Amino acid sequence: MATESNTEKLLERSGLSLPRGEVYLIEDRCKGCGLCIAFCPKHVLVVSDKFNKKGYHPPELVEEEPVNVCINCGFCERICPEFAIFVKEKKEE
Amino acid sequence: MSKDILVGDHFLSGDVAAAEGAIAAGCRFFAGYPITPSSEVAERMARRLPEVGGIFIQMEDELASMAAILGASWGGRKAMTATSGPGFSLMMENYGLGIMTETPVVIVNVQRAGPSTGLPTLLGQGDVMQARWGTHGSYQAIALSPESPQECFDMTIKAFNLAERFRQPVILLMDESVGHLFERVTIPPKEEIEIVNRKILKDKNRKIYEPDEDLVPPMPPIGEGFGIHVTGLTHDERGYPSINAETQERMIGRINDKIRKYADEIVDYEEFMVDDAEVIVVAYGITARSARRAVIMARENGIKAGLFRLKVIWPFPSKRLEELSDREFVVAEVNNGQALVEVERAIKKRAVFVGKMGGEPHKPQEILKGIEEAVK
Amino acid sequence: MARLELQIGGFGGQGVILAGLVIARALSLYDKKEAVFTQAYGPEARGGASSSGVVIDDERVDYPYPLNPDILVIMSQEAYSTYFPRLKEGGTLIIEKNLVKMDKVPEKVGEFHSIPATKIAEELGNRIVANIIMVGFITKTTGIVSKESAKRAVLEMVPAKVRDLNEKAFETGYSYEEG
Amino acid sequence: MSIIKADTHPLDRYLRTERLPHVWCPGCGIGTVLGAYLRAMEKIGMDPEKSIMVSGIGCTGRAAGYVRMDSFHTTHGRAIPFAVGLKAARPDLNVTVFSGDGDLFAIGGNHIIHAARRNANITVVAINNFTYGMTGGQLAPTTPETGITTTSPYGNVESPFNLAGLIAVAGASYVARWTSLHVRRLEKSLEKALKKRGFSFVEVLSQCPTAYGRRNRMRDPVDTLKYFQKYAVVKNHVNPLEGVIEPNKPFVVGEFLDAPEEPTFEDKLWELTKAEFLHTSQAERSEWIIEHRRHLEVLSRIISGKGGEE
Repeated sequence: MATESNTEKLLERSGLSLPRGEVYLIEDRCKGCGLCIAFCPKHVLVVSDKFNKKGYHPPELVEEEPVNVCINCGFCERICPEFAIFVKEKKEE
Repeated sequence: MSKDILVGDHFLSGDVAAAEGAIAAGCRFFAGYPITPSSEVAERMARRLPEVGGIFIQMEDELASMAAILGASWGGRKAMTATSGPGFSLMMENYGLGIMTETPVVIVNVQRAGPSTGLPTLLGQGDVMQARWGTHGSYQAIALSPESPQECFDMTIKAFNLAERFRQPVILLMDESVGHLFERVTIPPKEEIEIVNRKILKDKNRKIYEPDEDLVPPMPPIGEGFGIHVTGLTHDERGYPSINAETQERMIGRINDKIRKYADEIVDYEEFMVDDAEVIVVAYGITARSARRAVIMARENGIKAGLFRLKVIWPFPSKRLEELSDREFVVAEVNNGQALVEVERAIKKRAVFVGKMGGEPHKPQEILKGIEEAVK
Repeated sequence: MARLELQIGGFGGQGVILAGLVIARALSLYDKKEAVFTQAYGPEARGGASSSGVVIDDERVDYPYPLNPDILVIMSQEAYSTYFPRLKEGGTLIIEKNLVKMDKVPEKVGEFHSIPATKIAEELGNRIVANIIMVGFITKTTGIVSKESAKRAVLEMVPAKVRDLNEKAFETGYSYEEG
Repeated sequence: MSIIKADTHPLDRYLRTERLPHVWCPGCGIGTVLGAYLRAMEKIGMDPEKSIMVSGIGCTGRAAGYVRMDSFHTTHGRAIPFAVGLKAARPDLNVTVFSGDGDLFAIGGNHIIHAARRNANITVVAINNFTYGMTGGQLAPTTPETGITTTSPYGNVESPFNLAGLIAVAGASYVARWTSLHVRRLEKSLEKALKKRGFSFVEVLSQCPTAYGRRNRMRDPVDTLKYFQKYAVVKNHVNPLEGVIEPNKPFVVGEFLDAPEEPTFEDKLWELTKAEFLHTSQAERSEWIIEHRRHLEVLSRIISGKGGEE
């Protein structure tokens, strides 16, 4: 969504680092609708090849630095109708 | 003096007496839609409920009225609505929800003549079968039929007690004549009025539709962390939808059985000069008063007649009628033969039927003619 | 006293409903009789006709409507045509003198009374109390209800601000001398 | 890095997890909106033990069955009057009606306008997916003109309701419209709606890929959301009557109405039961009613888009 990318640009310009997130999935709740994949502003999710218990393809992560990284925006968590996917802020090691 | 029970003698119409009975029973919520000839119930409740800490709402229609009293009942209040035929038809939808979700409420139906708008201001008794079978599906109805303002008062209390005991909507099946006639009503002191309150579920770990031995589950309170789910769908003991034949058999079976098991206790009738009667008139509501006069007139003419008055119409007193089935029977009602069907089923033979299409009660002579025909 | 039926007929606005209700209430609550009040309906309910019935008994009243009134109070010509045939043989007929015209008192009437209630009411200042004048007159002439009870019921059932007027109306009707 | 397997979700404490997955089709927006509702609840610290959800019939009507709070799944169209009765009886509880467009505006249309008129203190979340999903995709009072449904196979010749506009003029205190794509704004709006004393209404346009999208060139749930992305124009406090939705044209989302708080229906009902109210004269009672009436001229200014300030 527009809001997220603006924030990102602003942060980049101001020299601040973006937060990083970790993506969690309750695999068997997923119905493979693809909304999280389609609307992730950083495109970190793709359809996986595997099937879950119900025969759906859950999403999987393709983190490719520096562009396709989870920024913990939480949009996938919010758009998911299944209460299946969520993110947590990644603590710096 | 406490305002909730107006102890003493009053000269009231049946409609107003029913409203006072409700308040005496502890009713503190009324939602309704004006309709002749029941509007006086709503008007009395509108005036009286605020005085006793109760809420009155005039809803946008009868569908809403019925839904609102179910909501209020789950909110912990004893709740009632009042209507007449056209409104009763609209209420059937959520009457069914009340049966399915086991929600105690009272519906007063002051019958007028139908079908449809019919005779808005005039008598009918044509809702007897609708009171039994009005909503879809299989269930057991409870319907009471008063013949006087005193009984309107007493039976409204009884209707609430039955509703609370069995957790189901109970119908007070009045009629225009009884609703509009005025008579003395004696309101006893509070301590002389028997009040039954619903069993309240206390154990949060217990499933909300798990019945006690009497087949009635205690009602869970809301707003106290029970996290209940209540649905009109067929549901399991947790209250969750369970759309299959097995659950339907078990849950709807119990909803029927909880009434069937105690039907003998619920059944109520009056026998007037029945002991030695050769012919028995079955009647209820205003018709019973015409029939009582007819019975007296018949006795004066040398016919041993008696009156069997239905005080509770549903469940029907089939057992007792069967015991009396060696007598001749007359059924009088202001419809085309509704209680008649049940009477004939119980006595296993034909009865003389004295029906009227509505508009006015039977003249005693009309029923007397039926009595004479029966003993011929 | 066995079953006794009183019917009051007139047209809308004359207060025949209140008149019947007052008498029934007085009988039921203060004279401790069994009394039922009904508003009669049927074809005569159309065209503005209005009627109330009071049935009195020692025991509980069964059929609550007047069948053949023992006492018939008539306040309009139309009500006379409708109800007079129902008057019991030998029964009492009471009429509003100026509003009901008859050549002679019919034979089946056992007792006859008349009062110009509306005119008296106008003289008292408001024709609306004609019905209460009639209640006072019924109380006096029939004796079916005690004066104290009837008066008490009147005072209870009328609005406070017209209580005095109604009391006067009742007393005037009660002491009216036919002549 | 790969996705981390989890067994529980942050919203699970608000959900009857034993009943998940829910009945809604893959990609259906109802779950998304329900999530937004629960997050809003969490954000404002609304106690689920003191909160009631009432639903009617239909796909959205199933929502009440998934929330871990006292919940009622009532009859078709009657969620609102059930909730009005319950709230009047128990003003101490938070009452939300969560239901669909057909349930609330076709069969239940009369009830919702009256609840708004009364300013009943309930929150109504109306999911508008333009169709009857549960019965297989029939014409709804919200189906866009030309929309193909199983009962408008040649295209819808009726005009749909403008839900937000209708409820604003009926007398609600808070009215907003969002889509299932505008999840963050929806969440914020729901927070306001839940906190608002008085009738609050949030319409959420949502996708029904199975029953509506499939017949209207939006087979994939993503298609409908892309449509929302393309045509939704965020605007606050516009005249609600400008909220008409036409196919393939921009439509307004945002907060339509946020009226000043006034005594609610329940406040007034309960005032009637107080001895001090009953024992005053009729003139004094009338005065109280006038004093506490709804400021209709203010409401009318807000509704006309001219703002509510004096």
